[in-house]
Amino acid sequence: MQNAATPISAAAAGFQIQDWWLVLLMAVPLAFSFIIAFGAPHRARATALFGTLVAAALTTVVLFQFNWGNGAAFQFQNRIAWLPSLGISFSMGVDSVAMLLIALTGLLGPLCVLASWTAITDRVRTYYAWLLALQAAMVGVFIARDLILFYICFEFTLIPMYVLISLYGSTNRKRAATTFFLYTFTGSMIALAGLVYVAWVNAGLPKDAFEGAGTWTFDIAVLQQAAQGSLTMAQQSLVLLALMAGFAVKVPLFPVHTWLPLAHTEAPTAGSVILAGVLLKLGTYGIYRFALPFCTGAFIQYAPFLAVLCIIGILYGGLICWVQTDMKKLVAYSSVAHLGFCVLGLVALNTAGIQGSILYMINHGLSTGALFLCVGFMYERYHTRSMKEVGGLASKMPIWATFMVFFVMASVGLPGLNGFISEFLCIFGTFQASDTWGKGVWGSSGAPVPGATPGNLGPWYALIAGLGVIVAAMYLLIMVGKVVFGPLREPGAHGDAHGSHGESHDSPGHLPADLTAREITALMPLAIACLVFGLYPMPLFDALKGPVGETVAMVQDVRENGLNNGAAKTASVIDAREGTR
Amino acid sequence: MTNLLSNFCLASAAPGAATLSPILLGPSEAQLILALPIIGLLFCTLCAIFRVKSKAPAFFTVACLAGAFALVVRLYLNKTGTPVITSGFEWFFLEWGDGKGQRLVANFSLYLDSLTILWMLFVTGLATLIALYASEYMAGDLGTGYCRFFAAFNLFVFSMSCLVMGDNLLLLFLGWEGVGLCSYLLIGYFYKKPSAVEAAKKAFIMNRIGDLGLLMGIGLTFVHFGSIEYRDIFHAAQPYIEAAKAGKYNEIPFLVQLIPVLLAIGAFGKSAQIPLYVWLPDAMEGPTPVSALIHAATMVTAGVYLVARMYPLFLLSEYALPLVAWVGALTALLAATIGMAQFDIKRIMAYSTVSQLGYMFAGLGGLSSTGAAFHVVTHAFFKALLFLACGAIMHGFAGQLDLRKLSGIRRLKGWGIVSFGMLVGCLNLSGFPFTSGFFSKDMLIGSEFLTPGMAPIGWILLFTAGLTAYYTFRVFFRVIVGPLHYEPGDELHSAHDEHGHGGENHNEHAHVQDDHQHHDHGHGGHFHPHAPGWAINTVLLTLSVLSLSASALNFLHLPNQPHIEGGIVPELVMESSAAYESPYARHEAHEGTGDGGHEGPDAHGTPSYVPTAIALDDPHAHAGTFLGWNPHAVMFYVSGAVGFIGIFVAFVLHYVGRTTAATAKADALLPMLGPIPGWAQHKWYVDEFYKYSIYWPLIILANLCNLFDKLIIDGIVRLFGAIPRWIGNTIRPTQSGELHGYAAGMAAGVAVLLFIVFILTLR
Amino acid sequence: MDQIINPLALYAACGLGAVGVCLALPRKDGKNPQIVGALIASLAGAIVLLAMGLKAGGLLGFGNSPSVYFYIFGAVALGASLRVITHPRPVYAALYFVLSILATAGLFLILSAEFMAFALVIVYAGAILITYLFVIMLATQAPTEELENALADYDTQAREPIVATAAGFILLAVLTTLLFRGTVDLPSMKSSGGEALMAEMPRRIETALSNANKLPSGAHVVINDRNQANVDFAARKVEIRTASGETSLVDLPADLHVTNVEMVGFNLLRDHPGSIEIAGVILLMAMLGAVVLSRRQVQIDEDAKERRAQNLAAELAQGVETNP
Amino acid sequence: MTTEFTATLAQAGYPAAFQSITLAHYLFISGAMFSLGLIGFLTRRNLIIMFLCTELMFQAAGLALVAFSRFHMNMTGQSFVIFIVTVAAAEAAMALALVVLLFRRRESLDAEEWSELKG
Repeated sequence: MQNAATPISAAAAGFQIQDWWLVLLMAVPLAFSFIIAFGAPHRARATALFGTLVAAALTTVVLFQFNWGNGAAFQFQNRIAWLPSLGISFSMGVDSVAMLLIALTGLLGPLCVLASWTAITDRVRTYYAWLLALQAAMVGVFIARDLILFYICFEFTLIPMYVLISLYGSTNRKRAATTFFLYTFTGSMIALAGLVYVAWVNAGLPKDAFEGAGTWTFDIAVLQQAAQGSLTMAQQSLVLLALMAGFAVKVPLFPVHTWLPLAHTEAPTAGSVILAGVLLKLGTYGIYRFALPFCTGAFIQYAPFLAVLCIIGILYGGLICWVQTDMKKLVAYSSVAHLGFCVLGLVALNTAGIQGSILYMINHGLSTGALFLCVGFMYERYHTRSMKEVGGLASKMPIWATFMVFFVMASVGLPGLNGFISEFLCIFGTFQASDTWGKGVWGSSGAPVPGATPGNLGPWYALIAGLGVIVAAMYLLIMVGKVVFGPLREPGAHGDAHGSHGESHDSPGHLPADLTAREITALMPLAIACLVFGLYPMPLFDALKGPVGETVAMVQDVRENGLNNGAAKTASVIDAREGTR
Repeated sequence: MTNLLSNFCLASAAPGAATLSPILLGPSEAQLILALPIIGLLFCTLCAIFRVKSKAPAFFTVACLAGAFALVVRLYLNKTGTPVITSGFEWFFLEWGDGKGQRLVANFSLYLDSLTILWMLFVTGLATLIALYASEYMAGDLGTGYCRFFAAFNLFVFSMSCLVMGDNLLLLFLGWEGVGLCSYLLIGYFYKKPSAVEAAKKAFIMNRIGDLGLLMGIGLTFVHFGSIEYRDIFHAAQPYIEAAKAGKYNEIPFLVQLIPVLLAIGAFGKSAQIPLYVWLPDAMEGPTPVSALIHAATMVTAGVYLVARMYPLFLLSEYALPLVAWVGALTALLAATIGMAQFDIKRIMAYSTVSQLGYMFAGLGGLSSTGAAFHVVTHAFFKALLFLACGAIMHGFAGQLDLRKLSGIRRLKGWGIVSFGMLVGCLNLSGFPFTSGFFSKDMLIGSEFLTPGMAPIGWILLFTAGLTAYYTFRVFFRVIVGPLHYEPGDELHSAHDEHGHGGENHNEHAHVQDDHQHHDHGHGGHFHPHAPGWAINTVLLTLSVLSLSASALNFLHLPNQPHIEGGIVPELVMESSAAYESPYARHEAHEGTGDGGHEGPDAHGTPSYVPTAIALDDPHAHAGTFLGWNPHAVMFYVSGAVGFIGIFVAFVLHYVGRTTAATAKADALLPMLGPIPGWAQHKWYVDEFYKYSIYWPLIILANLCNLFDKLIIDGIVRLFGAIPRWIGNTIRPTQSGELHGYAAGMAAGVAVLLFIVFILTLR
Repeated sequence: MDQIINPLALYAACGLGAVGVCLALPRKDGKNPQIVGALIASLAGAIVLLAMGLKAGGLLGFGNSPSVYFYIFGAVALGASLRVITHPRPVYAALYFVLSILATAGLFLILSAEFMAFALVIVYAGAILITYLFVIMLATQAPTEELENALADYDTQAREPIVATAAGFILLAVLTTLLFRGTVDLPSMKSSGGEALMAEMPRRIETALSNANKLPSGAHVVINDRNQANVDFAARKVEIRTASGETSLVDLPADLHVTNVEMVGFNLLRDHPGSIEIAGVILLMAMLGAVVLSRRQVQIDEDAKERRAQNLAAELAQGVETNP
Repeated sequence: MTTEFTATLAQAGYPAAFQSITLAHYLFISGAMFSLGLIGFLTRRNLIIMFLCTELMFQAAGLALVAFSRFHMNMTGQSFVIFIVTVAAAEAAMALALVVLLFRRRESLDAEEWSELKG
């Protein structure tokens, strides 16, 4: 960690466990994936649980090893040469943003296994092996400091997800899996073009521009400097377009979201949880990590456009949720709306907004992941997700109902639960981010307005996005009102033709009416996290202070000094950071 | 990680606030007021987990809330007259610079001034009493929803405490939404009843609409004042207040003037004012203690609290207070007219609550925050009393609330206290002379006439007072007195509001449609109303006494303070940030009765800004009069008379000569009014209007969006998928499947390639 | 540009060849003047060879044996190839293919690729073609008595001969246009650098030295640490160590050369050992595949069954007609 | 380039006789053989003869390789022919097994009988 400035020396300086934490984080799930794939089928799920628990424990250890006081610095850096001729290396390092997302991934791992415990009965080895491989890939995305490593992990997540959906999904799974794969893959191919273009530009720079210029390298820090420093506005716009093509699909933003409801609806429970919990965050993380720092100038210029897309997504997704009858589809469309808030906060480009956005990534993973778990547990009992067929389950499944209401409230953004923190900050950041505050518009006296930050958004954006909060309450409470409350309705009670599941309606299969201890165990950590982060988010604020502050400073710099003057500054910032370490 | 956790420190004193007066740290035990309901909540949760079937949660809750009340009393006794702040832990602390307004701070800190203490006194006090009441009232749900009820009850008290005591707008917002959640959970307590679920949803969503306004107001507050902590806001608003005092509203930015309007929208949502009032009558689907505590006494006054708390900001706008006043007055009138035509006594009480809240808002808007607060307090007592009495009736008559099916229940044995409580409540509500309601209402209406430009509102309120007296005593005369008659309600058929003596063989899993459980109740003559037990009677008696004695508040005064008309409650308000009373009212208080009010307030050197557009053209406008008399002096007689008229009309129409429960003289008069009573009974079709003007368009829009998503957006995606498919289909015939074709193609390809090479190498 | 043959002449020859080959291809009705076609095609080939020979100036120099043999082998190879593709009977085609291989092997010999020549004959002509013949015999319908010489439709009827021939000769024309940009003589074998391999073979040097009696008894060729002999190629000397331990340089025998087989062997085994392994694996897999495939039981198609039944019926009818 | 190369060879004392047969000669033979193989492949319908024609094309390619090997004095060309022969042998084994299989199924060697890959 101390040697981060000269990364290759890690191996030379002898074995230091700090250098290998991240490799371990990725390798452990992968190793367990292989163990499961080649092990005995009847031990697969136990092995998977063990593996994810080991990974979670390891994540916890790394969380404690991480120096949160210096969250902006990339820690545990390590670089293993891979294809030196092309400048590709296994280069890794995490800042606090990545660390928190890794923590989320580590937390969701065992919960997913617990959620699949009885739901997956055939081809268990394939299932759990891919599940763990998926976890490894997701960790890989967050630890990567090399574009190619990032991209490979980013793309590799598609394969396990494809398998999980297409083999273990519900009726329409093949189409969902194919759509999911092709859609996101197409987007990320375009993103790859943008990323490689930046690398190509960097390779053409004079060697003395800064360290790493003029060579073929995919080091993210170097490319960031190159992109910021030497791309013209037109180039940045194109690169931004390419990157957004990949990341916006993954998020997903408004016009490119149609794969998500399909994939969510058809995926098995654990797949939905991971999809909502982490995979969607790859998109926002990509925007935060690449689109924003690479094309800061263009990002600032097109922020209102992106914000409009987000707002359309918020309202449009919310309205569509309203008329859904499939619970999973509803939660999926709610993800479109929620992620709209997340990106909206990001494009606000101020501290509150970006903090809120990053927190949103985590909080949405917790609450929506938990909602999917809840829906999945219900689905396992009734084999339907239709709100027309089930209802009033509170009287039959009080514990489930409690959790459901709890997580719905977290998702609605009730203050005191985690959703509020991020949602409020996103809206608030948008609200603040306007250059016109205090400039004499709206009858303003022209007196300085202390609480505003520069930006292209403003109160109208916040107000219209805020309508999404009302809509969110509407559709989620309608779902709760139909499914949790009201008179008890169970499928098959009126002679529904569910032949094979006929007997499972009165005493649903082998599962008891209400949640089992295993299922409660799966939900409890999420509930606790929701509550703790809702009431005491200060640790998260502090952890994110560094990276967010740096991002905001970078944006500010570009705003004040024009497009390409930032390079020198960035270099000095990076130098300063290296120096302080 | 260690530093991650080490943030558990107390809130830091803001360094940028050097110019502010130093923070006076309040007593740290004030935090216990928040903690006690949480402890109760945890206890109830544990009880729910271990399926406790005793009344332990109730009594534990009562103990916790009583402890909280005791602490509040202690705060009251120790208060110094200046606001103090008690620091909890950091909740929000976000910093992006060193300057002013570059720090978003919202901690779990308590802002304790007399306004807070006033509110907390009746919140915790009433909560304790109502919890005691509910311990008996909810006994039928022992083992099913009992713990849930008290858990939500505790959570409500906690949220309400956050709302009232928080030292910043965000903590207020936490409490704001928290009480909304509890309201949602408790309205939907009988979750098997679709109407209850619907009502709960409606309440939450209606509140959310207001909340958006509040949220925007918070944002605007921060942007303009650089903080959301009351202390800083009031400090930062000082220059504007100076400008407002000088009448120079054009120096106050429009956006600053917008803040109170946005906050008012939030207040309208929570306090059920036009246009967001429709949820409150429906909220009566909840158990009666909930209606009494949340939807009558405490939560719905949160809006009043918000306006009172942010009163300095409301004074900055020319439009905010008139808006509040008009909305309040119109709500009062509208709800009263609806209330007159209802038959469900709980609903009548609900509309009366909406109406009385309208009074409070009108009072706030009419520059009488003191009067509004006074009315909040008195109303809390008598309305809680009325609801609890209604609840006792509902409890005893198996959910019967229709005043056409109940009559003369005072004649029944064991219903004396209920009848007495009902009488006390009705007297208070109708403003019978020398009841507490009489004093507070007079103060409000008097202020309206005093404040220039507000006289129309005063007339509306006065008229509404008559209506109030009428519909209040309509209930009393029909239900409590008159010939004895009763029919049991439909809850005989349902298990959710179980009675003590009928529920021994009560099945936990009984469903709504299960109607074979309770043969012993029978119908008609076989039904025996079940008189309230000791807990309900105790609470009713206590509240009756309190309501009656609340009029004493008018004559009590704080020591070491100039006496203000209205007694101790206005004096408490005057100590707080809401300290504002119409200069004319103050003037009157000092002048006593007489023909004053014609002199300008400047003559007395009191702050004399009139933040209403009406008064703008003449900032030193003279105080208004009531037909030439001093409003406050005259109002005693006028409103007393109006009340008597209302009661008399009710007496004539609903008591005199009534021999059955179902009909009264009033029914004969109805046809004279044409369709109007029917419209009023249908709540002026406001619900329907909302349904067709907002709900259905939105649903249609949502369906259109859904179709658009399915057809257009997904269609475009499918089109992209279809293009390669089309190309493939087009060139598909080239794949003949015959070996020769492929070979020929290969050969031709090689030839073409070679030819290209040939062309390229031809120099 | 220094063209070995006038392009126009080349294209004319190609056209001529195309016509010839087209005519030579089998036609069902038997009206095709196959002989004429073959002659025309041969004429075209002869024209090109002649033109090339004239240009190179070697055709007339009959004393120069390689060129003579080149023309003979080339002509045979092309003629045989022509027959391979025109002969309607598969067995004959296969035999002509053997002839073509033999001619090609002859060409290889002229190119000093002895090893390849023999390998070609052994592997191709000896092994692969025998397999072909077996398969041809296996996969031919048993001829009936009357139709002893009958040929299957697909043997007698060429498929789109004109287009195919045109395509083939256009390809040839383009190809040759490119190839004939200039005359390039082949270098001597001596310049092959193959002599350098001599150092790799100290034992062979030793044997050759002792055969030539140039090696004192008890003396050995010095083997350095790279396991090579110390050979001075320019002076054709090699370092030896006598029994007494002294080292000295002796002349290499004049007839000591690195043969083609050795060169190929070194190239294969020293430079491409992995490829050899892979080739072995491929062969093994092919063998396994062939075994697996041939063991498989297949059901005859419905179509084929029907066709067979029709044939039988036709035969029977014929039989009834002929044998009343 | 060619002339320079010839001059170099002449300087090195190689007899002019070698000039009579050039690389182009072999390449012509090779090309003609290849074309004939191709024409055969395209026109003949008997699967076995079609395979023979592919072998013919292999021959042609091998001839060209050996000629180039000779021309460049690089033995790798000849080694490559060995691999060609190997592949040809493997292919012959597999293909003929397939042909037998196909014949058993349809009792016909007509390539046009088989068009299952039709798009």
